[in-house]
Amino acid sequence: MTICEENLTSETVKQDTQADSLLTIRGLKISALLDSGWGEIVHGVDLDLKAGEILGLIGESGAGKSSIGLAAMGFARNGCKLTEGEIKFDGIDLMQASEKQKQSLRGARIAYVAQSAAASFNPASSLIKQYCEAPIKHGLMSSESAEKEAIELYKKLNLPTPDLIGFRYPHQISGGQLQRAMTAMAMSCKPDLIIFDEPTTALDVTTQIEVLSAIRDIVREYKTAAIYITHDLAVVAQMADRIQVLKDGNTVEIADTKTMLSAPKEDYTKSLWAVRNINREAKQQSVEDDYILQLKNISASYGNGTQNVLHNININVKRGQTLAVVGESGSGKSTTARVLTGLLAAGEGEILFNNKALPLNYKKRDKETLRHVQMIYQMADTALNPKQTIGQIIGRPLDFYLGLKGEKKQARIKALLAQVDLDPDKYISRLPGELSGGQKQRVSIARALAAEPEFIICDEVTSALDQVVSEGILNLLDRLQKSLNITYLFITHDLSTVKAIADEVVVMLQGKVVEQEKTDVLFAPPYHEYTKKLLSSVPQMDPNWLDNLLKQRQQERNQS
Amino acid sequence: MNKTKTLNHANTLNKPIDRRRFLSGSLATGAAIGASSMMSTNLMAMPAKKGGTLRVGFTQGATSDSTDPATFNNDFMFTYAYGVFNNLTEIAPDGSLIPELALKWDATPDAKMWIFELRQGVSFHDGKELDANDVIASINHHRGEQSKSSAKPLLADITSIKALDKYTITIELAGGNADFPFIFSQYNLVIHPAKGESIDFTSMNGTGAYKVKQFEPGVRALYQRNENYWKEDRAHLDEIEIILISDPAARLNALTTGEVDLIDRPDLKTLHLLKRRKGLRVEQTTGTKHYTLPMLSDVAPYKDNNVRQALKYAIDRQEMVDKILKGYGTVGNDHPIAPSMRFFNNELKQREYDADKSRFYLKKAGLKKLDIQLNLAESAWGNDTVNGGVLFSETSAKAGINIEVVREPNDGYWSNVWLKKPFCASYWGGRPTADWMFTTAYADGVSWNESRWSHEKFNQLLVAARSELNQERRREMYFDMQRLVHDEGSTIIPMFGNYVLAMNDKVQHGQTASNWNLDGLRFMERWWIS
Amino acid sequence: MFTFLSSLRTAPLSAQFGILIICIYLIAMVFAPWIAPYGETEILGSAFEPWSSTYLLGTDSLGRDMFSRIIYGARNTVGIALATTILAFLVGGLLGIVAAVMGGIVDQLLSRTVDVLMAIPSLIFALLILTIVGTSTSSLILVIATLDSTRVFRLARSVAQTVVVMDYVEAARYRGEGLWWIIRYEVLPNISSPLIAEFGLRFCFVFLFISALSFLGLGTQPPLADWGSMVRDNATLITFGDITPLIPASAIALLTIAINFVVDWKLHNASGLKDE
Amino acid sequence: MNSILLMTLKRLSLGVITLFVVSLIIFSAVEILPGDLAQEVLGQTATPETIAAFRHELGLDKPAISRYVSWLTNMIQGDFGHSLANGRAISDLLSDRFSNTLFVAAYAAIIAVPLALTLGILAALYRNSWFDRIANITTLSSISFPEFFVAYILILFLSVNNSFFPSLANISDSMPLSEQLYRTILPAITLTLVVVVHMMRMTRASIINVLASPYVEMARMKGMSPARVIVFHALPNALAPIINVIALNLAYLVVGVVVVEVVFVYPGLGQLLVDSVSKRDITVVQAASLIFAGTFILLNLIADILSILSNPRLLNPR
Repeated sequence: MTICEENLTSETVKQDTQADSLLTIRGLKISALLDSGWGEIVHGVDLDLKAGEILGLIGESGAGKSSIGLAAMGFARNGCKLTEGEIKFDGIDLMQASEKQKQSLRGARIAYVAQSAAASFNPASSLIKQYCEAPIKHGLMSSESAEKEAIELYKKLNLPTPDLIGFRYPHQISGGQLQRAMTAMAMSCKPDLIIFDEPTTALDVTTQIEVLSAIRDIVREYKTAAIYITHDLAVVAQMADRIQVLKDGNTVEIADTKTMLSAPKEDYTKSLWAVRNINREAKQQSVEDDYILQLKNISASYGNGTQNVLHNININVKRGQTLAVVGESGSGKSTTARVLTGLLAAGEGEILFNNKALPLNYKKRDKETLRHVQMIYQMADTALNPKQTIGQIIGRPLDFYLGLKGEKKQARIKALLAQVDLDPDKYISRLPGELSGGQKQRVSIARALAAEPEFIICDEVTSALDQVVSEGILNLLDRLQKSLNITYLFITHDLSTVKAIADEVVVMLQGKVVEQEKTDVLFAPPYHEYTKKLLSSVPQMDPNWLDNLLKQRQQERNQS
Repeated sequence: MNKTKTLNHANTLNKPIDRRRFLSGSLATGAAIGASSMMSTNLMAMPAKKGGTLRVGFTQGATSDSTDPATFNNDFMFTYAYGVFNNLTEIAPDGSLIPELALKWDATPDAKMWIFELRQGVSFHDGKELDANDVIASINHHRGEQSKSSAKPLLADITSIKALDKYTITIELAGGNADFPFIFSQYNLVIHPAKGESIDFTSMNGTGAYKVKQFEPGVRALYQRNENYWKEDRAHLDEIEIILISDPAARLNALTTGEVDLIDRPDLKTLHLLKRRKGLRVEQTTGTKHYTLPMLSDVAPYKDNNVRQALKYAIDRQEMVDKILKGYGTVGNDHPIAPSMRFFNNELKQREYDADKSRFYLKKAGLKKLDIQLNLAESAWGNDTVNGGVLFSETSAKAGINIEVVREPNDGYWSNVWLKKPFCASYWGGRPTADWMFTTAYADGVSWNESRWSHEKFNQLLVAARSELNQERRREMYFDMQRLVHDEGSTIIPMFGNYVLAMNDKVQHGQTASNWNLDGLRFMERWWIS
Repeated sequence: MFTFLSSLRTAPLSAQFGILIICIYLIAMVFAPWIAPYGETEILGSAFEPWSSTYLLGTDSLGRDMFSRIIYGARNTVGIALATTILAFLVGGLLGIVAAVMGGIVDQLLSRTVDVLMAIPSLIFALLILTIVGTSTSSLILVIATLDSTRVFRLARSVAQTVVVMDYVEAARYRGEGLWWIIRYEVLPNISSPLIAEFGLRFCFVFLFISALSFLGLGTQPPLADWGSMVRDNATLITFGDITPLIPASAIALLTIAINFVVDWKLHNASGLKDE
Repeated sequence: MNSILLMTLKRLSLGVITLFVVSLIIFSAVEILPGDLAQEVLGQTATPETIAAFRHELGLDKPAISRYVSWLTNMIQGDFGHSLANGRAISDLLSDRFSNTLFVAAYAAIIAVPLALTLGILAALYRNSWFDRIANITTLSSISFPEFFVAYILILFLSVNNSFFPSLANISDSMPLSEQLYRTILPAITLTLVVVVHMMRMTRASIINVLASPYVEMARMKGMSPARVIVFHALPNALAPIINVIALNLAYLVVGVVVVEVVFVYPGLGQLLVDSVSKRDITVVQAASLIFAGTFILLNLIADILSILSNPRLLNPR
């Protein structure tokens, strides 16, 4: 119903804006090669974009937003094909256009910024060479003038040492800088349209801000139209003029940003909005110094002591509680988890578990200790053996630690699956590859639970998941903690997750603990300086948040 | 000296040697091996032409080849020996023994004491003149404790060698040997210049028809005519290039593409196709080369002559000749004397394949069936050795003898299998005389007695015949020996192989010798191109 | 098996063709005595009879039926090559994974040993060993398998190294699992596809190696019909344009191509590229 | 750059150890071989006395260990020694043969490597097209035929039926280079056919392997032509495995060509080695094996260095 209405409205919009309409998509259908053969993943989507306009495409994974974004270039990934519909870019029908024609458009008039700049830059050539490739090959510029412009753009995008940075290789510069360099590359031919495909998803919150502002400024300056694809509402709120919400290959709702944020019409859109606010019942405070785990003066290093990554860490975890460790990438939070498990033997210090010192190397720990400290990994994809069925994966700890066999084991596996809200009969004989990301993470949790541990380390368990899904996981973990009295060490970079689940928080920076505090204390002023920066960098739904924040930071800088 | 009686003298003393004389030369008491049978076409006594280069593709030769005459063991070195050097005696194409560096020789009646008179005025390539010292040094190189020469056993009977003067030497033997001068035609016994007590073999300096221009063992050799060669009507070619081509197909290709003029051991399988090519021809010489299957006579079940007889009847000789030699050979009769040789026993009935007889002998040995192993390698019979074994096993199976054919590595065959495994394959190039052949491989206790066969009567006859000067009695003795080997010997000799050569029509020659391949290995000085 | 068959239905034509050829070979291998008109070593008539209804492909130099020998040749040739390749993969693959999983001194020791073995020219090494131990079928298989296992070791080690760093392997280690479990259940199933691909090529190289050995007189034992030696035996005929040796050679070639078609398909599936 | 130097040094010293072990293995293997030089040279004509005399002359009657040690001490001093069989200096003997081997290996490599790369790139570019398939089938067929057979077929067509090229690769130092190249063209083509497929398939496979990576997609998004995408974006990142396979095949060209040498009667090191093994000429076997092993080690080292050079990640650390 609604979709039809939307179609009607966009139809009228199209007529109104025939003159400055840059891109129109009508009834686009995309099919993909799935395990069972070709299947439709986008079911007739319309899209309109005026010159200079920024459209936000938002949806969870599987919504088809990336495929639609690419279709705007007349491009379909390997194993995908554009089956039906009309894609008109500046009057050119991209569905009918020849490969040659499309080639001449891509890069020159329509450019693309990929999610992971680190993966999307050719590792074998320097940034500026890759920048110049499109303008030269499209015959727009000589190599000298292209290089000159590149440096100019690097300057505008606030890249450090703009004269030199282009001559470096992709692996030599940081993720945030790379993402800006990629934006520069997309701008190299002054295109009419840029497609941003989740450009900041892989970045830390603090770097995300720099990139967001850089992108926004440059797009505005050159009046380039853009399609901004993301799953993060707060981010899109800062960038887009208009937002189009997608779900399972269909358009749910289209509206301008302000309307969409303040008055979403559809239930689905509302549910997306709602996810942002998790509230959790406060836990009973446990006995003040009943510590299940203590890290004392831990220092650790990689590579035979050459790279010191942890410096004199002290962390105490209370029984039955959740301790979150937060920090940017490189802060040493994951290393802390590895030291705790003994997978990386600490160079110095002491680990007390139930007030007993643990051997620093896991190989020296007994089976019982290993059983009691379990770990859940960030990437369920790599943490589950793709060649073992779910039943085998969960069954192994049962067999290995508890000696369960046969019927008893099967029954326990099913019980565990039920405990993590997966239908036992449906999933027990499946392979991980047949499961979604959230389901895989549930299997990981079930595997950890199977050992009947006292303590579980959760290493960024939700950071690879969509918001709705990760909310489910967090709720599950919370429920399990209450019923089984398990202690969690929760490693994350996402402050909203921390807020949602943690009783206490440890903030880490460059291998040191900045502060350890109760959650409510941490999230209330007065803040530690670094904590404050972290907190303020979390995007807010307010479309003006980014402007305000930047203004505020500018002022602070001026003051100091 | 006056006691010596002329046993053996050539009729060409002091006269220039010409080729025609060899062809028609009267044989005083000369021991003829027998005329070779040439089966090629255009063999007319055309006058030899001088000049040109002959390129030859050879099978045998190795990088490890040494110019030390003690270790000559393949065609590459044999032809080097006969091409660059001379011997005391030479076997003529008709099989008779003729003088080479020795002008004439005499012996005492018991054939124990021999005197050789050397040719005068012969010089080495470096100009030095040949004398008795060189000859004695060259012979002594193969004698004595320190010698590693393969000719050592041949000279074992010599008790002393002395120079009477610059051109005469005397040799004393432990026992009489009427065929003694034949030995000096052997390729090892080529005459090198003396160097102190020993000889200088590294400078490749001989008295022969060709000088070495380039010599790379295992690869090639290039020879240039010795313009001062002492023989007349020999050494027709300006240059001879010998290239080692061990792969049969490559050899064939080289000949068909004209990169060589002559190849040895052509692949028999394809000879019928080769003959059809224009400008190419195949020549074969029936010689003394024979294939053997020795059974160790002191190992069960071969201790029992009945078993040996059973096996001798279980082999289909004609099929063997047809399929393994592709017809380029004749059937053997379980003794090593070739039909072309003096004293060949032509009264002995040819043994045929007879499964019933074989079974009869098997029964006589108290056996119903027999399971044995036959170990072979291509070193023994050439490319088709293994097929020969397979063929044997197929025919013997019908007589209740189960032969398991075991293919051994070529490499190490002679040290690892031959003389060690109870039943294996071997071959003999043949020896110019019956005595030489029997002494080498059938006499009791000699190291090459490949079947370890020991027969009292045979051994007595062998010694007696050696110094027997009455030709009739001698003939009878050799006939008896052949019969003994045929009936009681421990070696199956299924066939005699022809020497086969393939060449283009430019290659010309006179009558060819049959004692070795390649015109008695002397093609270098005898052949020419048109 | 069922999933294999169903995936076969969607396989490209070339892979289907490959499977068909492999099946034909397997049938020839298993049912040789029933398919072949004559015995493997039976001498029937004179040598080199032409092609006729009695002797489909004529006879060989001993008068044995060529067609029957080709059929039986499948057994010996493919059988030996298969046994050799499987053995090489068992030994090399296992040790390669062990080296990758255990790392450290074990890895160093195994890798250096393999370096040494690989540095010795394989043909010479085979020549030496086979001369020492003799060329029975079993020693032929053992020697070539040993030489080939060094190559398999390298591959298995390098692909296993990419798997060993995966979280699920770490999880298994951390659980306290033993070496065998990690090898058998965590690593092996995940490196099977590059190993299978290598299996295809290795299998062919074994053919070639055996025929090179038979060129040097060290091939299979007579009177076994084996394609490599059949090519070798009749090779001189090619000089005269006689195609006899082409038949066993093509038999090898066809199988090589068929196997690699299947391997290519498997590889393509594994590469994640979904081209039409 | 320093890390490369360090690695090179480390690998070279490892290589020396490897060579030492190889020499030990080869020595013991030849020792275990039935028969020795005396027996093999005298062959069927040997008698116990002549063999004993020959052994004594060559010093083969000394214990194996002392022979090995004296060989090793000479070797360390750079003295390869002399051939036991005919006393020729091994350094002379080998330098000729080895330069021949290198000559034809280089010849084949100059044809094969660019050909394999080109075919591989084209096959990746037009993957699953008729071109890909035909290239695939023909190259696969060419390795499914035994080397000697490929050689015979080439000889049949190019030498016997049409006399384009000589069937014997009979060269000498005195020939001009063009003549040498002409005479060795058939072995070079044969070797090319033997090695090209492996390299081509690896080129194709590793290019296709990176085609799914985001930077290749990015290049296409920039509107680059398929050819440019493959040559400038995919290939440079797929080089490491290709280089490794090329190194392996070059090693094969040097080390594994005995059969081709035999068929074309080309006096290379391989044939010398086989000859010497069969004659148990242990000093020659040792020296030739070491040269082969050294070649293999060096080529692998070079491949690894090139792989590093081709990877800016390793070449330009952060």
